[in-house]
Amino acid sequence: MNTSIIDALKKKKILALLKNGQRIDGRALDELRPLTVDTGVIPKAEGSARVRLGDTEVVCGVKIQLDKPFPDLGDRGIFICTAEILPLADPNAEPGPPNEEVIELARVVDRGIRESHMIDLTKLVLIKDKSVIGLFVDNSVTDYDGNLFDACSYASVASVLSCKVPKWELKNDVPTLVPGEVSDPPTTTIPVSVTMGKIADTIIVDPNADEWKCMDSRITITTNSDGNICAVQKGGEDGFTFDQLVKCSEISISTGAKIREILKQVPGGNKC
Amino acid sequence: MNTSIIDALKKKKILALLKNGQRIDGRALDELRPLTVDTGVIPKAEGSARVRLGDTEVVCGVKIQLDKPFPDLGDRGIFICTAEILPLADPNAEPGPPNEEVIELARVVDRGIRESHMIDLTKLVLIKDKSVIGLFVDNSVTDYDGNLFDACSYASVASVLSCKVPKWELKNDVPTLVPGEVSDPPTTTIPVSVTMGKIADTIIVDPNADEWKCMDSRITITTNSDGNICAVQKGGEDGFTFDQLVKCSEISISTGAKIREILKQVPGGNKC
Amino acid sequence: MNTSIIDALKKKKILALLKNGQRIDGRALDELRPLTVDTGVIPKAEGSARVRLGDTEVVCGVKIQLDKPFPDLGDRGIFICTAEILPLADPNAEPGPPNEEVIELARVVDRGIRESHMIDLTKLVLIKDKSVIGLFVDNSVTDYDGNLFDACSYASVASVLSCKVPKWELKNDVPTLVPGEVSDPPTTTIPVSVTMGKIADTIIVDPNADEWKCMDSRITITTNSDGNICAVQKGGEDGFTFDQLVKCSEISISTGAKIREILKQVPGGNKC
Amino acid sequence: MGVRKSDIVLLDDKGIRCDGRKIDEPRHIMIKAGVLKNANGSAYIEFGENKILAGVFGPRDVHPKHLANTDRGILRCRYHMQPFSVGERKNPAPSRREIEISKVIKEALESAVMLENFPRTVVDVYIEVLQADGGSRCAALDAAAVALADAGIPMRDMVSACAAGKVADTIVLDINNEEDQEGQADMPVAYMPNLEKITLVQLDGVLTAQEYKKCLETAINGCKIVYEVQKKALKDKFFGDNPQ
Amino acid sequence: MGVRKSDIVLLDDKGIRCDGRKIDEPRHIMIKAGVLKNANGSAYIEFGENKILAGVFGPRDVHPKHLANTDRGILRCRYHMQPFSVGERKNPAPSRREIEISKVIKEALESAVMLENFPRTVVDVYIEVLQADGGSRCAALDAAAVALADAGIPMRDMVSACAAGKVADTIVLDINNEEDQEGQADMPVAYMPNLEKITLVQLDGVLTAQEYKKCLETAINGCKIVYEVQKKALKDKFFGDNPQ
Amino acid sequence: MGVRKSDIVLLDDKGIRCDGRKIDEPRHIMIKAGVLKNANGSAYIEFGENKILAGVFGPRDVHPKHLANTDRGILRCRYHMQPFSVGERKNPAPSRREIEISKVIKEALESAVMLENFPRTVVDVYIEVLQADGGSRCAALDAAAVALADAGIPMRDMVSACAAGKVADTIVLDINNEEDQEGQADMPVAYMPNLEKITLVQLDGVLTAQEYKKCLETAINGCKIVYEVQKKALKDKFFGDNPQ
Repeated sequence: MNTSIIDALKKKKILALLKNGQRIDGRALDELRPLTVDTGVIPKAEGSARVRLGDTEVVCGVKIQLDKPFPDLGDRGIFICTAEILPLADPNAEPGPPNEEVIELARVVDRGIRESHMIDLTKLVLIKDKSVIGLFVDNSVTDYDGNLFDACSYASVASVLSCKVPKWELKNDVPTLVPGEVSDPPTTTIPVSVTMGKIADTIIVDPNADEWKCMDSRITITTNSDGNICAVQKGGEDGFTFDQLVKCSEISISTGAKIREILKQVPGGNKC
Repeated sequence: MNTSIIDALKKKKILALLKNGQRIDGRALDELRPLTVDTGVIPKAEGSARVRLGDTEVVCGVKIQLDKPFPDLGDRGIFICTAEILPLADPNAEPGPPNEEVIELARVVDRGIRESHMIDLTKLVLIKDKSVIGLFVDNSVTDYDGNLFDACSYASVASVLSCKVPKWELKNDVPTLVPGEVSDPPTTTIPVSVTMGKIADTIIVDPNADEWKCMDSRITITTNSDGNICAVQKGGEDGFTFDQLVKCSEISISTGAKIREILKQVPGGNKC
Repeated sequence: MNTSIIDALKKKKILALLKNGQRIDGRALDELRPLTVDTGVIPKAEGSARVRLGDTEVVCGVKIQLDKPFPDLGDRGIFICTAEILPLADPNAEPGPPNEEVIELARVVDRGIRESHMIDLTKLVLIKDKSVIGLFVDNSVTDYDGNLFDACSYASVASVLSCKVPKWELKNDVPTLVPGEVSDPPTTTIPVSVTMGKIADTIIVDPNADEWKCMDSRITITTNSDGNICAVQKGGEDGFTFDQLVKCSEISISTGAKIREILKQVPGGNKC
Repeated sequence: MGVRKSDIVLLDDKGIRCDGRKIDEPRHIMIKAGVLKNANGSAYIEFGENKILAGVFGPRDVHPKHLANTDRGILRCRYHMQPFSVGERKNPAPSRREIEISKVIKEALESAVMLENFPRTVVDVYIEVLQADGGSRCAALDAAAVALADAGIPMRDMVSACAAGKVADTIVLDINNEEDQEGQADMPVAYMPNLEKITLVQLDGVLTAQEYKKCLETAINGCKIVYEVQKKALKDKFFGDNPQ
Repeated sequence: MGVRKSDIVLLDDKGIRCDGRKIDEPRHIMIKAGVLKNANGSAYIEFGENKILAGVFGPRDVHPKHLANTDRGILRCRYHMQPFSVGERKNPAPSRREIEISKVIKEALESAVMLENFPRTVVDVYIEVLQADGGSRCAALDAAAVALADAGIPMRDMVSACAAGKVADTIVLDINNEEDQEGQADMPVAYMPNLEKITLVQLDGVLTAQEYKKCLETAINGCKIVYEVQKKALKDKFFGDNPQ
Repeated sequence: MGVRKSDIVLLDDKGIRCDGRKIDEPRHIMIKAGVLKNANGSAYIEFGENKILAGVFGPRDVHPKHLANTDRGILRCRYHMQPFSVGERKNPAPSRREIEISKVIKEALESAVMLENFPRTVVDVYIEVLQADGGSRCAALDAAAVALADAGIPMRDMVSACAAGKVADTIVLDINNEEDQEGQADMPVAYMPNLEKITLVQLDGVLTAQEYKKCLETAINGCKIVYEVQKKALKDKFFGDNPQ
C-alpha cells in the first residue's frame, strides 16, 4: 500500500517537473546518466565487462567454445546473448525462469548486436556445416535502476570488443585447442542502443527506475558506427506519432555517437 | 454458479429426452453429426485436413522429415500423432502443457491408427537402424463441441491419406532430398474410430459437448477397412455390462463403415 | 493442529527420556535399529536390494548400461546414484520433482560411495573417451521412519556388491553385448555411513522419524573398510562443538564396523 | 501389437503356450495386503514377473483446496514405474504412458469406491511398479483395489483386472511379455465381479467381432480368478495369522 | 536480415519484385470475422501465405485472481505457431520468439482497447498461426484486432499492421519470406489509423536515417490498406449476407 | 577427490604449495560490505580466484504465505553460479549441486541469525558466483554472513568459513582448484568464532581418524583468519572513509 502511495506521489512530481522540461534527478531530457565501463573483470571468461549506468549495474561474461553450427547456417559461427536479472538486483525480482520482460530484454540486446553485423560470424568457421566457434554472451544484472536495455547492450558490446578468441587447429580433421594462442574477435562496427521513454508526450533518454514506472511507452533504437539505424524495438502500452519516432531516431544517432566514444576506449574498441 | 445451474437444467432435459429415445439436438441415438473433411488446407505441410464434426473443428497437419529410428525398431519408420486443444477452442481450455485428458486424447488417436497398421512403416526405411522417414501428425482443435476423439482421428486419417512423401536418395550413403519428387504414403487400410457415450444406460453415438458433460462413461472403438476391431478405449467413471460392450462393437462396425465412405473421398482414400 | 500438539508432547517426552540417557523406543544412544538386507529382489535389474532399518524401507535397483563418459573423464566408467521418496512411503511426501531434502539425500548417498572409491571405475572402460559402462543406482523409499541417509546407503552398497556386470566385446570397434556372460563388479571397499542426530547436546545413532523431527542438527559420517573416514555431511540448524564432531567420528568408526559385517554377508560382500 | 517377430513358438500343437501355460491359465498371482506402515492401506502383488506396490492415503483434506468437491470425495491415482523396473533404465519423471494408465486405472476404480460418503476429501492411490512385465496395468489395478479395501474405504464391489489377447490366432488369457511383443492383440479388462460391470477395457491389435466377444469373456473369467486371490489376501490380513 | 544469399532477383529493372508485386503493393489479404463458435470474437486472416486464426474471450474473471487490476481490465495475448505451420516441424511449446511476439502484440493492442471500462477483468487474445510466411506478426495483429471488434470489446480505434523493408537498396511494402531471408531490412509496424499513432515498430537490418523515415511512411501506407480490409470483414460479418 | 593426476608438485620439500603458499596459509581474501544499492545488505568477496556477490533482503513478508512461520522468521538461501563463472559455460538453471550448497549454507547461517525476533517474515540471502575457484561455498558463506550483518539483521555471532584438506599426505589450509582436482581430501567448515560452534562441515576424500581431527582444527584456524577480514569489512563500511 505504502509503496503505491509513494509511487503515486513520485509520479505526480515527475510529471510536474517534465512540464518544465526538468527531470527528477536533474538531468537534461536527452542526458545519459554517468556511464562507467570496466573490462576484464572476470579473468576466467574469454571476455567480460562491468557496466554502471547510474545505479544500474550489469556484469557480462563471454564464453567462447567449439560448437555445431545451426542447420542451414553452416557457414557462420554462433552468437548468443542472454540476460538475467539476479534476485539481489531488485527486491521484486524472483529467482526462476525468465518472464516475458526478461525474454524481451535478452532478445532486444541480442538483436541489436546481431543486426549490426558487429561480429563477422563467417570468420568463426572451422569446418563448414560441422564445427564452428560460438560466442555466448551472458548478462547478469546485479543492481536495478531502470534501462536495462542499454546497460546490458553496452556490457555485451564491451565484453565482445575486449574478448580474446582461443585458437583451434585442425589435427586429422579434429578441431584441437592450441593452448596459449588467442586472437582478437572479428568485429566490424560498434552498435549502440539508446532507449527513450515517453511520459506525457515528452521524450526522455535513459529513464531511471522511477521514470521507467511512469512511462507511457518506450523505444530502443540501435545505431552502428556509420550512424545508421540497425535495430528498433518499441514497447509499452501507448503509441508514438510519426514525428516522435523521427525525433527519437535523431536522438539515438546523436546520443549514440557520444556513447560510442566511451566504448571505443575499451580494449579492442579502437578497431571499429 | 449460473453455469452450473444451466448445466443441471440441461442435464435434466437430456435425460428426459433420452428416456424417449430422443437427443437434445434431434439426432437418432446412433447418428453422427454432419461431417465435412477438407484436405490440403495447409499447403506448406506435406499433408493436412480440416475436419468439422458438428461444431467441433480440428486442423491437422502432417510434417514428413528424416529421423533416426527408435532403438530396437530400426526396420521401420516413425509415426507420431499428437493433439492439442487450442485455447481459442474453448473458454475453459488453458494454454500450457497438456493435462491428462489431452494426453489420453492424443494417445488414443495415435493408437487407433498405429494398431490398424494403416501405414506400412517398413516402407519408410532409408538405412536400417540409422535413417528412416518420420510422419509427425499434429492435431489442433480450433472449436470445441465434444467428441474430440473422432474429430481428431478423422483429421489425422484424412491428412495421412492425402499427404505426399518427399523422396530421399542415398548419395555416398547420405540420405539426400530429391527436390520436387514425391510419392503416395504406404497406406493399407482406413481406420475409423466411433466414440459412444453411455447416459443412464442409453448408448449414443458422437456425443456433443452438452452430452459429453452428462455421460456416465464412454467408449471409443476403432475398426479397419475389413470391419475388424483394432483399438478400444473405455473412459469415464461408470462401467459397462458385457452386453453393452458387444452392442457398442456392433455400432462401431456399422457406423464406421459409413464414415469410411466419406474418408474414401479424400485424395488417396480410394487406395485403401 | 492435532498433529502439532501430539508432536509437541512427543518431543517433550523424547527430551525427558534423553536426559536419563534413554530413547523413546528403548534403544541405547549408539544402537542401530534392526537392519535386514535382502538382495536380488528385482531379478530384472542387474543388482538390487531391499533394506529395512526399523520401519524405514528402501528398494534399490542397479541398471548397468553402455554410455559415453563424462568429458575430461574419458578413462573411467560412470556411477550415478539417485534417491526418491515414493508418495506411498509417507503421508507428507508429494509426487513430483525432488525437493532440496531429497536432492541432498541422493547426493550424500552418492558421495559416500564415490569418495570411498568403492567401485574402481577405471575397470569400466570399453573405449577410452568414447564408450564406458555406467552403473545407475536408484533408491526408492517405500516406507518412512527417519534416517533415509543410512537406509539408502546400505541399500545402494548391497545392490552394488551383489550386482552382475554384463559383458561387452568390441566387434569392429563397436561394443557388443555378449549374452549370458557376466562378471562381478570391480569393488574395492565397503563404505558404511552412520548418521547421528544431536538433541539437546546428546548424540544418538540412527534417529527414527520421531527423533528426526526433534533434532537440532545431524551428521552423517561414512567410513571405508580400513576404518578411515571418507565422507561427512552436517545438516540441520544448530552447530556442533569440535569435541562433539570428534566423538561422532569415533561412533561412526565403531558402529560402521558392525554394520560392515552385516553388509559382508551379501553376495559379493566377502570380497571387500 | 506384433511389431517384432522371432522364432518363439507362441502356442504348440498341444495348446501349450511359450511359458508352459494352457490357453485359459493365468500366470502365478500372489497378493499380500497391509505391507506398509505409513500408508492407510497397502498391498503388494506379484503377477507373473510383475512386482507392484500400492499404497492408499485418505479420505483426507484436499490440497490444493480448489480441487475439492463439495458433493463427494475425489479419487486420485498415480501409476509410476521405478527406474530399475524395466530393461533399459527408465527416466523417473512420469511418461505420457504412465499418465494415461493412471487415468484409466482411476476411472476403473472410481465407481467401486463410495465417494459420495466423504465429500470434500480425497483418496490418493499410489502405485509403484518395482518390476514390470506384460499386463502391469491389470496387476497394478488388482493391488490398488486391495489397498483401498485394506484402508477401510467403503466400496460397492471389488475391482479385479486381467487381460486376454490373441496369440497364434487363438484367444488366450493373461498374455505375458513375449506374447505381448509378438502376439496379435492385447485386451486389458477390469471387472466388478458382483455388479458384473466392466470398468476398464482397452485393446491394441486386430480382432474380428467374434474374437472381440470371446476375448472379453476370457478376460472376465480371468478377473474372477483374480478376485479369489484378492479376497484371500484380505482374509489373510484381517483374520489369518500372517507373520510378515 | 540478409544472412542467406542466392540468385533470386529481388527487384528487376522495371521495379517488379520476385513475386510479381510492385514496390508499394501488399500481398493478397483476406480477413473473415466471426469464424469460431466458442470464442466471444474471432477472425481468420490469409495474408500472403500466412494463415492465422485469432480468438478472443472476455471481459471475464481473472485467474489467478492476484493478476487482476482494480482500476482497469487487463489484456493478455498469446501468439502461438502450430507444429505444422513452418518448414521444419516446430516444437509446440512456446519459444522465446513466440513469447516476445506475444508481448509486442499485446502492447500494440492495449491502447486501442478501452480497458478502463471493465476493471478487475481480463480480455484474452489467442492467436494461432496455422501456416507462417514473412510478416506473420503483422498478420496476427490484424486478425487479433478484428477478433476484438467482433467480440464487441469497446475500442478507441482499429489497429492495422503491415511491414515495410529494404530490398535491393529500395524501400518496399510488405516484404515476403524470400525478401525477409535475403533482404536488407524488415520493419513491422502497427498503426491506429484514426488516432494516427504507431503502437508497434521493430526493425531488423540496417537503414540510413532517411530510409528509416521512408520505411515508416511506407509501412503506415500499408496499414491504411489493411484497415480497409479489416473494415470490410466486420461489415460482412455484421451487415452482409455472409454464407460460411 | 583425486580423480585427475598430473605432474604438478602439490607440495615441495620446503613445505611450499603449488601456488607458493605455506601449509597453514589461506589465499588472498578481500571483502567489501555494502556494495549494492537495492539490497538491504550486501557484500563482495574475492577469495583466491573466487569473485562472489551476496545480497540480503528482509525481514520481509513471505510469498507464498503458507511458507510463513508464526513462531519465528525463516531464512532462505540461493547459491547460484553465473554462466561465465566456470571454464565451460554453465547452464543458468540451478543444478542439483547448487541446490545442495544452498541448503548447507542456509543451515550454516540459521543458528547465527536471531530468527525468533521477527516471526512471520523471511530473510532472503542471494549469492551470485561471478567467478568460481576451489572453496567457493566457503567464500560464498563468508560474503553472505557479512551481507546479513550489513543488512542490520540481529545475529548471535558471525559465521566464518574456510576449508582444509589433504594434499601430498599433508593437512593444509584452504585448498585451491588444483589441489581440489588432484588432492586427497577437501573439508569445508563454517564456524561461529565466539560461540565456538561448527555450523557446516562436509568431507570428500579419505582421512584417518587423526587426520580428520587435524583437518578440523586447521579449518577452524582458517575460519578465525577469515573472521578478522569480515570484521574489517564491516568496520570499513560503517566507520571507515570508504570511497567506492
